[in-house]
Amino acid sequence: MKKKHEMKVLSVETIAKETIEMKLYQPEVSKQTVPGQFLHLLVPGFTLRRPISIAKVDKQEGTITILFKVVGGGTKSLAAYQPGMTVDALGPNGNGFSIDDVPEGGRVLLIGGGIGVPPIYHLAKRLSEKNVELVAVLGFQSKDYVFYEDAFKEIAETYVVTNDGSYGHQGFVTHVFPEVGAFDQYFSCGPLPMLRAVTTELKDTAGKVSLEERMGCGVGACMACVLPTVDNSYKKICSDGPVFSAQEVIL
Amino acid sequence: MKKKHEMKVLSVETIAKETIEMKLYQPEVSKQTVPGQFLHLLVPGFTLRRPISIAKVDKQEGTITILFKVVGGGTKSLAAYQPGMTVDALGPNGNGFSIDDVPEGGRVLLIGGGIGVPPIYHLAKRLSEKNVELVAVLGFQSKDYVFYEDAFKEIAETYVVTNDGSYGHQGFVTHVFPEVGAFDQYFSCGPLPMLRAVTTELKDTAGKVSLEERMGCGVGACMACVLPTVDNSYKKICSDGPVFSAQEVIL
Amino acid sequence: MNLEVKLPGLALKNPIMPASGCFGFGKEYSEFYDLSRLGAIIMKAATQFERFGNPTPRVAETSSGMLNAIGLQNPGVERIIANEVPRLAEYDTSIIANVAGSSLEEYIFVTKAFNETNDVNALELNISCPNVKEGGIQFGTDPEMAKKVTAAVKEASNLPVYVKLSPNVTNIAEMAKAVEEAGADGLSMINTLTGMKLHLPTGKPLIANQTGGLSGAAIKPIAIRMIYEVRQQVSIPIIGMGGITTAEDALEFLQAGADAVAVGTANFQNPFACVDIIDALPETLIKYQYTSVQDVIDRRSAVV
Amino acid sequence: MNLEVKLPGLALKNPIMPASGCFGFGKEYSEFYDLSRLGAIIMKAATQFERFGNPTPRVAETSSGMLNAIGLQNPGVERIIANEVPRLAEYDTSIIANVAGSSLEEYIFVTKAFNETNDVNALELNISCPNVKEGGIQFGTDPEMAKKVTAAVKEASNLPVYVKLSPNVTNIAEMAKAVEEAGADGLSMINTLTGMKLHLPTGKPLIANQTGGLSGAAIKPIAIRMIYEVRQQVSIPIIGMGGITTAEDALEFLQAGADAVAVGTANFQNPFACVDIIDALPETLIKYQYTSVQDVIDRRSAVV
Ligand SMILES: Cc1cc2nc3c(=O)[nH]c(=O)nc-3n(C[C@H](O)[C@H](O)[C@H](O)COP(=O)(O)OP(=O)(O)OC[C@H]3O[C@@H](n4cnc5c(N)ncnc54)[C@H](O)[C@@H]3O)c2cc1C
Ligand SMILES: Cc1cc2nc3c(=O)[nH]c(=O)nc-3n(C[C@H](O)[C@H](O)[C@H](O)COP(=O)(O)OP(=O)(O)OC[C@H]3O[C@@H](n4cnc5c(N)ncnc54)[C@H](O)[C@@H]3O)c2cc1C
Ligand SMILES: Cc1cc2nc3c(=O)[nH]c(=O)nc-3n(C[C@H](O)[C@H](O)[C@H](O)COP(=O)(O)O)c2cc1C
Ligand SMILES: Cc1cc2nc3c(=O)[nH]c(=O)nc-3n(C[C@H](O)[C@H](O)[C@H](O)COP(=O)(O)O)c2cc1C
Ligand code: FES
Ligand code: FES
Repeated sequence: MKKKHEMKVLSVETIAKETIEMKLYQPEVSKQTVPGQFLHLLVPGFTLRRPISIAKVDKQEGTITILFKVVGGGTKSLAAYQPGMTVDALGPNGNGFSIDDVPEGGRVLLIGGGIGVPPIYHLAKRLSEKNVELVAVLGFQSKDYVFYEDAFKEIAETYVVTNDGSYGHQGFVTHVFPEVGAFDQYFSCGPLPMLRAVTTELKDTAGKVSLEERMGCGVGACMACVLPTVDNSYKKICSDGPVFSAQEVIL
Repeated sequence: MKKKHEMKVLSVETIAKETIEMKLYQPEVSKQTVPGQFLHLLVPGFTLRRPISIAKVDKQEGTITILFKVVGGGTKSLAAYQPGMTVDALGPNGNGFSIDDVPEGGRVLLIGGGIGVPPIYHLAKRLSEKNVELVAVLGFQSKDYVFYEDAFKEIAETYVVTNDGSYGHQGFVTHVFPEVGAFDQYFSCGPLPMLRAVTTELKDTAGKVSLEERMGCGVGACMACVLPTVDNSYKKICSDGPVFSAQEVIL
Repeated sequence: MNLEVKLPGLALKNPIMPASGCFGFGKEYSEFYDLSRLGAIIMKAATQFERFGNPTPRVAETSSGMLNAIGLQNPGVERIIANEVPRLAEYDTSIIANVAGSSLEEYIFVTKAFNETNDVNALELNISCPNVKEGGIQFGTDPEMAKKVTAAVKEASNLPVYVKLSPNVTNIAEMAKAVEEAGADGLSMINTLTGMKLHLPTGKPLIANQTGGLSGAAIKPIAIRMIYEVRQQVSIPIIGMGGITTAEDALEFLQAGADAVAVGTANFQNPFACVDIIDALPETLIKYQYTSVQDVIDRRSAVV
Repeated sequence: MNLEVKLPGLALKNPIMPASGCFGFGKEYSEFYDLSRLGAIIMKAATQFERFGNPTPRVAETSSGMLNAIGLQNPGVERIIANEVPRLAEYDTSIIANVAGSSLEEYIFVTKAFNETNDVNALELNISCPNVKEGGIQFGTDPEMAKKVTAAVKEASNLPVYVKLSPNVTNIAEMAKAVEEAGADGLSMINTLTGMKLHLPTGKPLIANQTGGLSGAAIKPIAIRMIYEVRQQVSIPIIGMGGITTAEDALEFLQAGADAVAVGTANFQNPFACVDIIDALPETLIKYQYTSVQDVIDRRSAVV
């Protein structure tokens, strides 16, 4: 049976502009989680839970790290949490990135945009344990928003792109694709316009994308978060996703 | 001009069953307050402010002490406040007990019931500075709910009554009136049935009672908290009261 | 503590059930607890054919509430009967089918289909879905139309019919009386209130469908008022809903005039909402000096 | 930043005003700030004679909202004109008088009285007060009655008339069109939704009047939807209200179709609500790329 978890907050840190890293203690969940899954967090005073991806887990410590951008009331409220407080969370929710079909010794392109970078980091860590060569392209609005560059550099050939050119390459993530060389497969998470550009650019390559939609239940019951699929059907982002084959869905 | 105050919580203590004493720091308000006035507290997540009487002030320290009973969501939330947090308060609101007409050397009966005891304590302190003889009758549900008995004993001849007889006299506050001797005037605060009994019993004595009603604005604008008066008019408890001459109002 | 209530077609072990559309067909929540604990389950709306519903975004949060415009997405009544009902029938609980449609014919089709199953105990006739352009809403706001569809559905089936009323009307008692006259076995109320939220950066509605149905704690006072009002004027049982989150809320609905209650939006915040309420109900009834759920209903009738 | 808006009879320095009944006659709030900062002030409802209103309790809290059943307590129009209007006229702001009544005659009496003063700039015709037994609400829910009272009030006065609509109707646009046809200069919407809360220990309504009007953030999505809907169908200006608490809320109302807004319940939580919104409005408009309040109105018209 699934559970609701009271997760203890271990730390809350602002690691880039409007970007909070929060470390939570919950050994059970840290053991079950695969990259790309999310927690569904209850923020007191708000009707709906907030979906936030898991950015990394430490099974030894029994911890889970999430990263979020302060955009509205819910994330603002979460950002004000103090260590020692607890967060009511459901999860790990969603399917996560399946990496079974990534061959040993293969070369994989990872593309993260903004607050879509954290789940890609989780995935990178897992892939790096698997002896695959990783190339990461990370896009941010501007210099102030950049995070996790060093962490990526440890495990991947890393390109940072900023929209305004204030750091790294200037432009969109797709602008550096010509430089990254050949790869077998790609994984991407980020804002919809980025995913559209990425999937169009890479339409002949096998790829997986992680998507977002406004959610009601977060468990697959309410049909709030559906996405049309190419076979004229639909998928639920919260339970069939958030990760989909780029070929399967219509963005 | 009136202000909204951010009051710093200095301490929060459970001093009797379901009864919380909270000390707040706000020098300006501590200087202005007269006994019987109240604060109107904003509790995050609730639409309406909560009226809570001021139980004592310390002008030197710049502090205000309030006492409240945990009855619903608002008071429950307040009871969970930690020292260092701040409370958004309006006040001091209301008229308070006027003690100008209490003659030096007179004898005054104070009657407090349950959570109506705190404003009576504030009044007792003020009266005790004035050289009047004080008799206090304090009513509580049962032993577990008794508080401030010792504090009263320092300044008043004190009778404690519990409804179930588990402490002090058994029954209602009015039951000990025959024992308290003569007095010039009385002041009372407590639940409506108690005030009805008190004002009926003492209908020939000058008296002042402090009343409660559900409030909207708390400042006299919305007409939520009205009370009929004997002259076929009405008064607003939040701004004309909460203290009224017992002869003036219809309970 | 005895939590049982008996309603037409429904012998409920407790008065708590998930509201239609907020619990799918139970599958997802069966991973959180044993569905046999529920008084009943109201399934997601069924239409004649599969429906894909509205474009996204379909939900938006509001103060103490939410808007939704799912648009009756469902696999169609036949697949519901084939795939969902048998799975739910494994649980020791009653099954209520929510019947939707955009025409009288569609309502009748869906009703007949459920009538032929053995595992559906009652129908909830959804004449009030505000999120479909055709049909739906007119049936729910015009007493004559409501009568017509109620009578047609009654005739098409032997199952007890609970008509689900829309709160978006000037006179709710008039609607209730109309469907009672047309033969409804019970009422279910309230459905959502039509609302809207704008997306400030564009100034346009946040929900793709423009309007959505407002549910959650925000609407509870309206639900209580309507149930109280209807209880004075009709005698058929009422399944009450609209913002129920706690056992105290459930009690308030029973006191107001409901005979059982459904929990909708609260499931999203707390997937255990229904069972948490069931667990807390005995102590809540004791706190307010009731001896059973039926006692609340009986003593209320004395008052009204 | 230019916050001005021009409405019939009202040249407002900013679009923010306190809502009727939530600000008395301004006296109490004048102890918190200078009332000249307000775009306008809508006074508490006035009736022909003094009214003592309903018994207490008159208010109850709900999730993100409150119920009230004050019952139009007021000193009567003559004393309002004698004692309240002159005091308010000292401030550099517009005065809107809220006209209530239980009969056509009473509406006309009150209207004529205000018409004779020099300091009242406009009338808000309250045909929607849900908390008085006679009259009031029928005027607000029946388009023919609404037309009648609007026409009568228009005839009795030279002042611009803003008709305050009740949300407790099946079809708000129909009501809006009816009063527009009858000559209304503007609309004011929405008044409160009828609601109820029970006192669990007794199982009876908490508010002495049984039902009360629901206001506050809880009703905002309903207000936005109704204003949006009405804006598509009528062209007279709208003073929008219902749950406004922040400058972003005010902007949402303007985007939806309001030309100015009123703040009610929020004053109780924060006595500075109106001026806090006025202070935050320029930065809020800038954030969403507007150059003035009029710009919001103009660009919305292009969309609608
Ligand atoms: C599967 C998934 C994973 C996500 N992972 C992350 C993450 O790791 N870090 C992060 O910063 N953000 C993530 N998001 C986005 C995040 O959920 C929203 O930023 C957040 O819910 C905003 O809440 P708020 O109260 O601050 O904003 P508000 O705008 O006030 O929220 C109002 C409502 O809209 C919903 N909402 C607003 N923006 C989004 C959005 N982009 N996607 C879905 N719902 C939204 C909120 O959940 C809430 O119900 C993820 C979204 C999804 C669907
Ligand atoms: C002038 C005045 C002074 C007061 N002083 C004290 C005091 O010193 N200590 C103390 O413990 N209590 C005092 N009260 C009562 C106190 O205001 C209520 O107990 C408190 O508001 C309950 O809030 P809640 O959220 O816990 O309860 P809930 O029942 O959840 O509150 C719901 C709503 O009802 C209102 N309400 C509930 N009970 C009362 C009540 N008795 N009087 C007025 N409004 C009520 C609340 O303010 C709120 O708006 C005073 C009341 C008044 C009018
Ligand atoms: C996401 C969602 C989907 C819904 N779908 C349906 C539906 O298919 N049929 C129906 O009759 N009511 C539907 N409703 C209405 C609920 O059953 C219920 O009447 C309403 O939400 C009020 O209850 P609540 O406040 O507890 O959610 C839906 C509500 C929500 C929030
Ligand atoms: C306590 C109270 C008293 C009110 N009195 C009146 C009134 O006298 N006349 C009127 O037209 N509206 C009255 N209203 C309705 C408000 O003016 C407003 O339309 C409604 O409360 C919605 O706005 P809000 O959510 O900002 O409060 C009253 C509202 C409240 C809360
Ligand atoms: S959020 Fe309910 S189905 Fe995905
Ligand atoms: S609470 Fe508004 S007048 Fe007293």
